[in-house]
Amino acid sequence: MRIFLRRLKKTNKISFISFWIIVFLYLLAIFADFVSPYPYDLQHRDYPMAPPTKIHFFDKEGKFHLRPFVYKTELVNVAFNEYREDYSKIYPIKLFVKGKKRKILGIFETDRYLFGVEGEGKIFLFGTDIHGRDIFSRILYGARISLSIGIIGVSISFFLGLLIGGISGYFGGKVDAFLMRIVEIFMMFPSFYLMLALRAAFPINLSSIQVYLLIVVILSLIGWASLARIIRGMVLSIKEEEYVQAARALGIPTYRIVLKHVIPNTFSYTITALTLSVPGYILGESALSLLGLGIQEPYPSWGNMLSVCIGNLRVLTNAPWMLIPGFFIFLTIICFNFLGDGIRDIFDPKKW
Amino acid sequence: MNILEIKNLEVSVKTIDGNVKILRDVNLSIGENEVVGLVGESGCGKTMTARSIMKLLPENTKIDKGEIFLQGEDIVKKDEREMRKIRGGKISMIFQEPSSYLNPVFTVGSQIEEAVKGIRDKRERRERVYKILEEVGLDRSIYFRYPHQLSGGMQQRVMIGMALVNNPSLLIADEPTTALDITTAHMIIELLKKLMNSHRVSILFITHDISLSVYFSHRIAVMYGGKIVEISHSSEIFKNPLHPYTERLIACLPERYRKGEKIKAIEGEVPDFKSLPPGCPFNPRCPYKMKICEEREPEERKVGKSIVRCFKYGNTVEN
Amino acid sequence: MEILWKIENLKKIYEVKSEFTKKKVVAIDGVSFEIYKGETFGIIGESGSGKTTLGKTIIRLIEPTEGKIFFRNTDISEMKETHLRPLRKKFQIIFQDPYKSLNPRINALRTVMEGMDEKLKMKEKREKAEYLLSLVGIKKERINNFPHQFSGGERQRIAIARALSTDPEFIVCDEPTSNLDLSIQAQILNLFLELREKLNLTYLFITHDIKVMKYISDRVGVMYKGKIVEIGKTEKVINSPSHPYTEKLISSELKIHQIP
Amino acid sequence: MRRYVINRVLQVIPLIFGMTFISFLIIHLPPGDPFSKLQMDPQISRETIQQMRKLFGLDKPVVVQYFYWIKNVFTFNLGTSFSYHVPVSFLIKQKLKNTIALSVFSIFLTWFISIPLGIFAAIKNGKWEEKFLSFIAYIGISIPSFFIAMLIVFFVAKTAILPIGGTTSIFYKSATGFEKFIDYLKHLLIPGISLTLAGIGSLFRLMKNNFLECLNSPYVITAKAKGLSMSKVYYKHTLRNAINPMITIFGYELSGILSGAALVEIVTNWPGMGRLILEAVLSQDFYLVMASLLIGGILLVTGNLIADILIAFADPRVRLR
Repeated sequence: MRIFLRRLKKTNKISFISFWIIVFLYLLAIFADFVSPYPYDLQHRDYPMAPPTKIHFFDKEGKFHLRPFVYKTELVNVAFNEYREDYSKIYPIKLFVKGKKRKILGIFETDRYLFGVEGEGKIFLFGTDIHGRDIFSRILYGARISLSIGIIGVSISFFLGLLIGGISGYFGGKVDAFLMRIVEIFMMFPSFYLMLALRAAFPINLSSIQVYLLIVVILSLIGWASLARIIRGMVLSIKEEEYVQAARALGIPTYRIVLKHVIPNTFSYTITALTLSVPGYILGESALSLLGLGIQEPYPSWGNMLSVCIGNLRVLTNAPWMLIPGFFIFLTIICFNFLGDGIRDIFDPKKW
Repeated sequence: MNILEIKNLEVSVKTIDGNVKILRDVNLSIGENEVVGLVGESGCGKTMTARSIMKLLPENTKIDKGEIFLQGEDIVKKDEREMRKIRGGKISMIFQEPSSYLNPVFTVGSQIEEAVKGIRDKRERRERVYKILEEVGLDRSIYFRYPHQLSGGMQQRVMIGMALVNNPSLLIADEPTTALDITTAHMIIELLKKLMNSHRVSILFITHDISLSVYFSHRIAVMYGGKIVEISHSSEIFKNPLHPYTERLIACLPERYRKGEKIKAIEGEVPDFKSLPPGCPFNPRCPYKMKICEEREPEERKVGKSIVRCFKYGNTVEN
Repeated sequence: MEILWKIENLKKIYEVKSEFTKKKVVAIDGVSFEIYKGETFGIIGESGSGKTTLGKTIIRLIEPTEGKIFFRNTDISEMKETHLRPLRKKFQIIFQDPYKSLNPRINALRTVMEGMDEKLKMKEKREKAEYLLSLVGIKKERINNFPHQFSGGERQRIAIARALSTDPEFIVCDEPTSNLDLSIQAQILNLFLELREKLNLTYLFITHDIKVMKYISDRVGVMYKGKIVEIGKTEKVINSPSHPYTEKLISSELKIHQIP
Repeated sequence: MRRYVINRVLQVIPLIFGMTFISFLIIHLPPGDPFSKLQMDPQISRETIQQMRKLFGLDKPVVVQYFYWIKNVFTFNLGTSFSYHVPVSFLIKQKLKNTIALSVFSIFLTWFISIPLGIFAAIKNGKWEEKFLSFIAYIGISIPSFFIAMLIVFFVAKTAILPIGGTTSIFYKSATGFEKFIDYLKHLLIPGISLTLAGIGSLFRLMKNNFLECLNSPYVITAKAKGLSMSKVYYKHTLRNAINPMITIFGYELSGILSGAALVEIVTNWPGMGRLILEAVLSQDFYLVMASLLIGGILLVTGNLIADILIAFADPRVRLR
């Protein structure tokens, strides 16, 4: 791993940075209970569609405070969604602030959050949604869905693809012809149509866990085909490599040839392909949730947080911070894309 | 007058580890209607020499020093526009693998035709192509064929036709027969011989095959480690090789041994440009190595009609 | 003389599928010959003549379409792979391109150890591999290096050591020197001859180079369009060829190369 | 050449047959009969169910049902929509037109922009122009198409320069033919531009890489050795070879375009297949889902077929085997 990172740093700086951003995002998702100032479903009734809270260093008199603080805000005009700051009292932002008891990852119980303000003041880093829920907190909890589905979905597709592509490529003949026809048929459906059709086969209203599993299954069913085809192609060409023929000539059994000569030589490609296909799964989940077919309210996912913006021009124009989850989707995807390219560079002997 | 005269040519390539010299102090001349063979093992700088003459060096590679006189004019100084006129005009080039050096999506006729210079009229151009096709031994109908429809030998004939269509004074042939079967290679060499006389063109014949070079060229230049270590007449080189490398290279030819007799092989491997030894590049593999060979690079000296770089022939230059 | 291999009417026909049409390509068209123990039998031919296919088919790296292959009087042409596997140790192959014939992820030592007898202990395997690598001229301090750290000639040496690791009697040499420089070719040819003496090997030596052929092989078969058109003692075939194709081949070679 | 085209067209038949099977299978695979629920739905008339039962063999085993469906599919009877109470084929015909218009519009725009940019970047390889464009392309590839559409809708809503949603304005009925066309085009702009922006990045990158690869190939050295001008080297020898793989890639990209189009349609309220299939899924309108999936697949197959035939025209190695 350390060698991997050192090489990444040397060959491709942006990928190296992307790698650490991804790690950071995953850490945020894991410790969402601790980092987020509010629970994901806590509705601040008095603050619907509140804009991001302004963080101040200077008070009304122009006095500098080392500790940043916020003012309390108040909704003054419902029609135009106008908020006004109340300058009478300052609420300093504190680290490890005390709050309601929560369990981090369902294990460690704590009543301290990473940051927050005490008393009447509220801090909404990214504003609130129409129900007055803190978007920042919801993004952190939503990251758990969006980021985990990418990894789990890719793993399942990869397993299917490696198995089916490997069998198809190594054994060839009728097995290959049959499997590849199926792959072709799957690849000839536009993936979005296939995704919706697969979703249609199941009831619309399902519990959160059921939906989560369903999304993973659907995305894997869509993704396996192209991976299988690529791996088959690689296996076919590696099978013809002279070092594989030499291994056969040495009398090495087939399973050991596959394990020691064929599969390891697909890795440089598959690891790259894997990284580059994570975005597809994140996108798939967001799209399903966006359309109301995925993760259901009140639980947040980056996709369903955006769904309020569809066909709702009033929300969109008055509270553009509702689009922030979209930027997180973008950030994650671009980081995975950079990382994938970096990994490809590492494995490319020409770039050394 | 010499068609081509290369003087003190130095070429280097930029790599991650800094500049690496790949040609050092190359001196070579080619007379009128002469074939000069440039012989050496892979990675000795043959192709780079050819590309320098065309000024078609790969990226990051550049001429550091030296002059290349083409009929008295130094082409190192010429800019890209002037070079465009020279390429395909006065100098042209053929390559090792005709299949990849021909563009797969155009007919071979049109590829020859676009090389034609100085003729504006379309019909005349076409006639010119037909004529050159006949000269290289191909039927007119080949004009409308695509490269993949031709055999390797025919493709090389097309390349030769394309190179000679403007009656150049110098043809650079970079291993033109290496990728071909022996029977085809023989026909291509015979064709080149014939055309050399009818077109009065000089040829720089690059090959790793020293006996082929002896068969085809008048003089032979042997390269090693980015330098020309010996230039001799081809009738001399087998009889009386001067440089130890030439001598040992000839000794590596299996045809000079009886069946099963041990070949007097050269020990070791051709050095990488990045790790050339100090002094004479051949010194680690040389059976006649002296102390001075590791200290200093030998200068060119004349021995009879030949030129050689080796301290065996004295360590001072007498001229 | 003892007959090691007897090939009878061997055929290999490929079916090339393109869209809905099937085209048949005859790579080997009914070839019969014998290889004697201890000799070097040469196959010469131009590209596309089927010589490499023939070399690989004999040792069943390519399945024959028709014909019989006897190795020491056992017909291996239809033997099941599981039965064939122990026999495979007796015949090995060395490929043309040393850059493709070694697995880039396995180091030199393990490359040579891989095919050895399962009964050997790890330490014995290691010692044997080290011995074989030193036999072919790879220095001990480099045996843990990976293929990309070796030059073409060195890689070919490792491939030879790998072929020797199963104590074979017979090796198919598929143009083993045609991708190498002249000075390296000389070293490798010397190595082949040395090993033949030392280990009592029989070679099937495939090449397109008549000079190499003349130097190394005792008998030679000339291949043309999937058939062996002429077979005989090397000197006889070269000095007085009887088939017109052989004659053309030899005369081209003689004209441009000086064969003393 | 003719044989190649005929063969290629014939290959499509088993493929489409397989697709009908998969379409059917997906809907019928999960346990439980989706149609039993329908009978309890008061919205659906007895007659519709009776009629469909006869036509599609709803009370028969699943395999038999498939053959009923297939038989009907080949007579262009795709069944009746439960929620709209009209033939599915009627609904699809209406929406398909808009989806095709959107896809074709954005494909043309995407190619028109990304091909020249790709060539430019390849020629400037390593210089700041290339680095800048490549970075922008990275961003383009990484922004989800629906998010681009949202940002554009947000921008347009703020500035109100274009109509949002639908295909026509209120005055459509009274407009002349040309005005109608312009109006349609104006409505097409938001989804069209969204989809284009989502597609440019990857196409640009492919073109750049193809062009670079061709620039480094031996035949370009030959062209230079002939003394041809740089414009001939670039725009004749390199471009012709760099474009060929792009045609093949077009087939692959089409899947992404259709999927992207569907999402963009939903976000920008463009009445195409995307909206149709979403509504069908939400209302569990099975015949509509099956038919939409099949039609989407057929669109893609057709696109690939066209690409394959085009490549045969462009590349003599395919044409003259």
